[in-house]
Amino acid sequence: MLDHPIARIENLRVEFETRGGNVVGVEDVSFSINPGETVAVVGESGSGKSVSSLSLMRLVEFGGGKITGGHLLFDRVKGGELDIASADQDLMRTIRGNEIGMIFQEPMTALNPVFTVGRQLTEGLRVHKGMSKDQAYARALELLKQVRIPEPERRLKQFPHELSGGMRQRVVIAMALACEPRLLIADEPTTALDVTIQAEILALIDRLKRETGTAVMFITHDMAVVAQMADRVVVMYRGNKVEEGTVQEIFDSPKHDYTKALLAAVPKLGEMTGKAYPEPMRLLGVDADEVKPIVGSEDDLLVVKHLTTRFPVKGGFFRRTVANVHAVEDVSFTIKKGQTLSLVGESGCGKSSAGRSLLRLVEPKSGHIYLDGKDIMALDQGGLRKARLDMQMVFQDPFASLNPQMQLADQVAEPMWNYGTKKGADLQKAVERLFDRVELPRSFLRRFPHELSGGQRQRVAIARALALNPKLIVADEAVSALDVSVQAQVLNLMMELQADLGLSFLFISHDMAVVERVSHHVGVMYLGRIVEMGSRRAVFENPQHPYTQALMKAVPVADPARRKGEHELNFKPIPSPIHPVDYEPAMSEYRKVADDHIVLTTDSGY
Amino acid sequence: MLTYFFRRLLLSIPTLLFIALVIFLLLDLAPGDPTAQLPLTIPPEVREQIRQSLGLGEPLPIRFWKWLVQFFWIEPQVLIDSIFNTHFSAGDSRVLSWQTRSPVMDIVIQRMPQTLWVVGTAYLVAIVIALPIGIYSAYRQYSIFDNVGTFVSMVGFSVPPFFSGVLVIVIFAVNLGWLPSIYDTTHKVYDWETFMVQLRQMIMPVMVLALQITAQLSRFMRASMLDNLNQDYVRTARAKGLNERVVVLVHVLRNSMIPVVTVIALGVPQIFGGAIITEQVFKVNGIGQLLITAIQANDIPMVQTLTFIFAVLIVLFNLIADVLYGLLDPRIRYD
Amino acid sequence: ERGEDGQLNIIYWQAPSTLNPFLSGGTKEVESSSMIIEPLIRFNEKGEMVPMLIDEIPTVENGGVAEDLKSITYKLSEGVKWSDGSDFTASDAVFTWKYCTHPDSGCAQVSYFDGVEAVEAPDPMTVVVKFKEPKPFPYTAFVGSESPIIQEAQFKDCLGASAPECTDANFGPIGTGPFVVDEFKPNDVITLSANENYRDASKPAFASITFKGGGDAASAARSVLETGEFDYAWNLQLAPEVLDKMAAAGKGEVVVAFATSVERLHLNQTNPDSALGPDKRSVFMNGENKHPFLTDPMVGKALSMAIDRQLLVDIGYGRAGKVTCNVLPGPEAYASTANDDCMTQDIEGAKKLLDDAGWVPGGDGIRTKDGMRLSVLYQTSTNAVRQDAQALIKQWWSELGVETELRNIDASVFFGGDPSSPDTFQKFYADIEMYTNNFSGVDPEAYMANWRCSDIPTPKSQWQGANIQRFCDPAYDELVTEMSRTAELDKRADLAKQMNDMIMQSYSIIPLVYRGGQSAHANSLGGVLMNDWDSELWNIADWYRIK
Amino acid sequence: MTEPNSPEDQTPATTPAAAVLAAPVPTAPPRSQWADVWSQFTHHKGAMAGAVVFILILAGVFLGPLLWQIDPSYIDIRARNQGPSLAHPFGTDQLGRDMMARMMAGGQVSVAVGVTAMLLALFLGSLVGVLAGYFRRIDGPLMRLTDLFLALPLLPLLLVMVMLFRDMLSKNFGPETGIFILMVVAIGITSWMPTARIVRGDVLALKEREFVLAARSIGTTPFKMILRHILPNVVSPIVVSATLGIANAIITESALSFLGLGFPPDFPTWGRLLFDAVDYMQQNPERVMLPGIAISLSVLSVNYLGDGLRDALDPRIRGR
Ligand SMILES: Nc1ncnc2c1ncn2[C@@H]1O[C@H](COP(=O)(O)OP(=O)(O)OP(=O)(O)O)[C@@H](O)[C@H]1O
Ligand SMILES: Nc1ncnc2c1ncn2[C@@H]1O[C@H](COP(=O)(O)OP(=O)(O)OP(=O)(O)O)[C@@H](O)[C@H]1O
Ligand SMILES: [Mg+2]
Ligand SMILES: [Mg+2]
Repeated sequence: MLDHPIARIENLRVEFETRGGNVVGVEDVSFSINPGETVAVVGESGSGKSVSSLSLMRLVEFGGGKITGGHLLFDRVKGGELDIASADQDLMRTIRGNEIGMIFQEPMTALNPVFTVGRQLTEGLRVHKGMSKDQAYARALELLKQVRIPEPERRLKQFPHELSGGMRQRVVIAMALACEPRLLIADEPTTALDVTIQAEILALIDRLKRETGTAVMFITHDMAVVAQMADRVVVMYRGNKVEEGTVQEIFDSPKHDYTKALLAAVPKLGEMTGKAYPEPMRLLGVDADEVKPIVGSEDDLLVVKHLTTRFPVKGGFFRRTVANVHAVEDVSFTIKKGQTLSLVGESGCGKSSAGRSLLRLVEPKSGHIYLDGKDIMALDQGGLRKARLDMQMVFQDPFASLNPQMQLADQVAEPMWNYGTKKGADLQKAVERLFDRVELPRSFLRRFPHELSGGQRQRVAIARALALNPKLIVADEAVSALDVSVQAQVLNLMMELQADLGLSFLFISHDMAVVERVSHHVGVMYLGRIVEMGSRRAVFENPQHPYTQALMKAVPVADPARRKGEHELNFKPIPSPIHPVDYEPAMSEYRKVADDHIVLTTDSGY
Repeated sequence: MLTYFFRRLLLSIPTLLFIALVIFLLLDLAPGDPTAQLPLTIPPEVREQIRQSLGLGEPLPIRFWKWLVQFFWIEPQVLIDSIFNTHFSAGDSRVLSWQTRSPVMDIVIQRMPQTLWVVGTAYLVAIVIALPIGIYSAYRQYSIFDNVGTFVSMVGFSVPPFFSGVLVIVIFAVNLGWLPSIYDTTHKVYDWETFMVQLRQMIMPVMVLALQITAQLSRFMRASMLDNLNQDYVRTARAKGLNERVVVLVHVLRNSMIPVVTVIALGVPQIFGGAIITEQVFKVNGIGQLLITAIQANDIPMVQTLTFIFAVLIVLFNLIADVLYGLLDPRIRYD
Repeated sequence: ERGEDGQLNIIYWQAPSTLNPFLSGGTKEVESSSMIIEPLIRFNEKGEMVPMLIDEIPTVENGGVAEDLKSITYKLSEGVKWSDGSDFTASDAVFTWKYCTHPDSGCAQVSYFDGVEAVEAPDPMTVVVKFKEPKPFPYTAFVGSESPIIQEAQFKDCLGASAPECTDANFGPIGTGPFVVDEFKPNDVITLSANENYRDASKPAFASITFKGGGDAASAARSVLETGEFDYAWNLQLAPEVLDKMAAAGKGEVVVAFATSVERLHLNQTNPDSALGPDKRSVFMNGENKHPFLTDPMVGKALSMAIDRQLLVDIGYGRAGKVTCNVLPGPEAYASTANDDCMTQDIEGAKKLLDDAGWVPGGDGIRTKDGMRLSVLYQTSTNAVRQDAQALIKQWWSELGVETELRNIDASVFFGGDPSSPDTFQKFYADIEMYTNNFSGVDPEAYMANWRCSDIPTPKSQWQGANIQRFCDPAYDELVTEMSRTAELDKRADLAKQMNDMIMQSYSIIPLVYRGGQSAHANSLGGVLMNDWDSELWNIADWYRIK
Repeated sequence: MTEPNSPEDQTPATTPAAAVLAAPVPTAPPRSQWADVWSQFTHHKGAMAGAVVFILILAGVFLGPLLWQIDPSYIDIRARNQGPSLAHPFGTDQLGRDMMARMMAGGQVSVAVGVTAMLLALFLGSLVGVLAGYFRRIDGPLMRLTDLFLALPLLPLLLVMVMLFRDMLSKNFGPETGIFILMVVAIGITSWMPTARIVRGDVLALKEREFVLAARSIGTTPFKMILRHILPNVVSPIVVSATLGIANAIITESALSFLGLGFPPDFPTWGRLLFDAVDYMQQNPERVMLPGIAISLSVLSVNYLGDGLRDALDPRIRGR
């Protein structure tokens, strides 16, 4: 390793001109990246990670930003050091994509939808390397092989939307690597992806780095990913660098309060090993002397039997149903009063559909749902409306699940208006108390959702769900979109409510570490079926189904000492859940492993 | 895609039949009388005879049925006959105009050239002007160019053609005497000189029409460009080190054109529909003028046929726009 | 020399839709076809008959008209040829009669054959028109451009219901006139060229004509008077000052001619009260159901006196209008002078008249009598000049103490005969209505017969009938009968004047403006003799280019 | 576990999280989205200019007659066809009526037609759009209806409406109001389709948003759902259509007047005044220019207004 850094950021300051005056995106950040090194930049949303990286590419200007201070020194192949902060755009164009490559967060939107993968891959090559069309295509093919995309020849001719998210992200990576850049900037390259795919992508970047010796600036807010990838870590907080150090230093002996708080908020897989019941997290600065486990009761609240939900796929000349999406297939489970059942699984496995089917927000095809003994499936619309008094939902996206045009108090009051459970001053008081309950200041009553942060919004959503005093809350990825620290707070809030009010949760998530933290019972879903279910302890400590085992392996652990290698990964692509109309899948049969631990024995598709 | 196309095509048949019926009922309900324009010296009994000879005595369903048969069965035969010199339609009565007592379709075909020339040229000119303006305005949003462009297109939007048309006639034809004020539909182009004559008589109507269309299209183009300029893939393209020109004119433009192309396709029926007011002002006796005179003369078969042809074109180009959308945007699949 | 003056450009802003005047009786069709097909007799600019395809006008004196007034015999000129070179014969005239009177043809000019028993061709050069009854004025069939002769050879398969299907013939009739059709684009443009077989070898002077349609009167006038793109523009109903201004450019001149058109007010003699219901509203019931006040001639007289007709002319018509106090203003021999005191406005006199008649102004200035308010609904067709006149008249009447509500109706509804529409002029669901009427040709017999009791429109007659104001006087009906039996022209004129005066003095019609045709031609165009009795293009064969 | 208490009876159990992690609490007074929109709007120069001009036009047209008290239909036959003068700042017409008074009277009608026709079109468009977007079952029929109206010719429709309803309307409302209602209805029901399409599109997208699902799960009935959740969120396209609708209606009215199908000649509107003045273009150019400019200026100002609103209502643009 050369000790001459490839890029040095010195006292970077970036401002954005907005209507409300100048906004400082990055205030004062300095760090450097050495050849062959992976520097992870971590911090919460809005802390300036992306802005720093875009500044290095001089792309902030296109978003309305301006570098108003500091230097960005980049060591060019030829010609020594260049201060990117003052270089002109023509020069930058020869550096971008050539000497510095960049991978973006959203694989879904980072590719131009109307050009083929091949075209987009070869563009940079032809510009920077002056290759002919054929040469460029040959190189593109090579790149696709390098990032291990199956059937690379075919992919070249495909459009981005024809690829899965993971494959798209691989294409983006191939694109960034096309000209063998000396510095690779990866801005949250895996945030939008499933754990299994995340694991593969991380392994891929790691391997490429090792093979090519490229320096990597890795931006993320996920401490577990940092632990997996980084050599050194830069922690950012509200536009400033607050701490820098090697991974070990940061994880073992964080210095800055913020870093400490951040690390304390990260749920680590395996933390709960040996504990029977979930317990709230110990957050830094919160004076919780004792964390009480949440026991719940042993009475059944919700019993679901053989629930099946299918979505018709229309097609053909007469728009008839030609096939069905088997979203939920013969699913049975029970939730006990005051306890949490979690459903985990990869994207598209039917978790949300199962949750929505419970409230009949999507109409299940068959099966039985008993809530407190009441047969939900047998209800008419009026009865169903009443039954929903006892079941509420909290959704994944706090930005989307609140009406942007309604005051928060009204949104929380709305369920009570609808059912007429409270009126007038009573209602007013109830809303205030709900705000207190979810720890939102009463000054927020008259505010609008866009004035709140994500975590605050999720609290509003929870308050709304609580308004009708339900017995069961279906939390569909309720914390997935939140920053770790906020996520921890919301999780604690939920657990606290459970302890205090005896609520039951159906907790839907793809994050194994979070699930481990909150659940009494866990169901692992794959392709619409539950492949393994049991008490959390049983499933996490003794996974039986091969899919569960693979899933556990893929989850990155927020501990630099427990890194995983690429060789451990072995994922099959998920088969399609679409089947012709006359297809009748077999019933699920389970093997009892222990008292409350079952494993699917029939074919799951895995 | 093909199934989609044919399914939509099939579905549009009942829609069109219904439209035909509605237009027919509307026109039938409409007050007015084909003999109203005749001099008062023609006595009422004669008027009544004229009405009878126009077929007005027959009950409504029969008239509608007759029209349907004539339009959908006989007229296509006439078309085939004229192309292949066959004689399918011999002896069948066609859709006759009440004003001219001649087949409506013949007149429509006769009127097509001037309408296509003038309105079509205006449309092309407008596209050629509007797209670059829209692209550049969006790229330099809120720049002077954008502001001026916005202002000009807004003005183009706001000045009704019956105002601007008369204004340019007074300026260029009457005061300056540069251009003819009356369009000559009999003019034929066969050499450079006659071409120049044609050009001169087309300048004013094309200018007035193109101003309007340009205004609309450039606004559209600008909005569409703005939508796409903020997309992530643009940043990706820039991160590849592509030239700004390539980024904008290849990556962004290609995406922005998708909605614009469909808007352009949706505007095509207007070309065939002619521009009622502009044609009137410049005496370009095209389809638009045909429609308005037919309405004024209560020439129901003519109005019915013309409006129905527009309806068909609108439905058809709606479909074409959808198909185009699917062709241009690989994400969209109709199946 | 034929064809030596090259190209002639004519603009008719309302374009002809066909060249067969039998299928569409509009003025534009009649005038455009008059260049191509001809009648036996035309009227000149003074309203006198001019022989066209005959050498002499038949009269009782020269034996052409039978003593019993039941037939008229035309001797065709020698050597007249159709434009295709074939001979023009009497059988063509016979055919024309058959063509137009065929029951299924819907011929617009069929009234020219009213009372015709048969048209015969005893030999190829003789046409005999036989009448069922004695016809004191027999010059109807084949007289005037509305009754031309078409070629039998061309139209023989186009009789009756198949008439509209002969598009080629209707769009390009073969004629005896000075021009032949090269191309006809309906409602757009006609190109014509000189008829090689025209009977006068030195005519026409122009080799070709472009006959353009479309646009509006102002742009047509402009193209002749200001830009000089066209040589002749027709029907320039424009405000006088607009036309004067254009004429001031010096490129052309405006010409006018008068015939029989009178813009008039009809005063409803029956009660149009909407409360009456369809069986009584505006229905003449033999003196029952009278209008509450308009049947009183004093009211009508006062209304008439309050009007400044000269101003109406100045504002709306200019040269193309004259003040008139008669509903029958011409030909000159028929025009009465008995009513000429209406020419000057006399509001004070009118007020006095009403005062004397017991109509006294109420609190709001509106005159009342026996609880009846002098309040009228005054309707006309939608047309800028008419609305100006309405506004002026309303103001004068309000000075008089008459309340006026104005209404205007789209012309195609107002003049359209739809019996189900409440807005037609025949139904007359108003107190007063205004429009122009005239008669074609020079003989007013049929026109004056309009105001017989039997011609009153009623629901029973599907509201047909020309006695719009519902005037009914047995004495008048007798005069009508008398005229139909009188052959001497002086006597006929006297009768017509008498009838005119009777109507004028009943004040059921208030004439306003004697209207003429107004056209413009380029200074370089010679030979134009503006004519309102016949087609304006009646002598186009004589037009030439001034060099 | 004891019987759970009602959630709001509980007091917060723990103190807030560590200060470093606390999300920044907004300190500014609460602002609705509309306040943001307004402030953005006021920063759009074109929009503000448009608004000012349009308000000036409105004021001139509706308040002007209080200052300029000549009766627009008073005929002063001695003062015909005069050019601008002190007594008649805009000149007079061929009957000597004061053009300034007529412009004001005409403006009142034109603007009133514009606004009411727009409101009608907006109402119909939003209704059809929301219903079609929200209730899948009637989506197809409603969209076919929209196609149908798109393909219908305006002019014959107008004539039919005149015949069918004029008598009834003028009996009930008087002849002038009658024709006014007719024009408004005619323009309104032939121009709601674009709004319907846009609104439908937006509603379809909104339906997929989670807050609609959330509202459903808390028992909101479809009617309340539309009122509380759907409509407020499609207001921005509706508002933009509104401004374009005014402009469109003003132009349509004047075009109809120009074709001789709109208001009758004795009823001044800008379009009518323009149409009547075209013949006098060379003698009294101001007679053409004034209504022409009035129409263009109103349409222009309203268009700018709409442009500004569109920017202000678009959250992506509003940030800047
Ligand atoms: N185009 C812009 N206009 C105005 N402010 C901006 C813009 N882009 C970023 N900012 C501001 O700059 C700050 C840093 O944003 P940045 O995108 O770097 O955050 P981040 O750390 O990447 O967050 P995330 O994890 O959400 O991606 C934020 O406060 C943001 O509001
Ligand atoms: N409304 C719908 N119509 C058709 N198919 C649907 C619909 N909703 C979901 N699906 C399909 O059903 C399957 C299960 O979807 P679901 O949303 O339940 O998955 P999930 O486990 O919640 O995934 P994620 O983690 O991405 O939220 C997927 O294949 C999805 O495409
Ligand atoms: Mg970021
Ligand atoms: Mg989901």
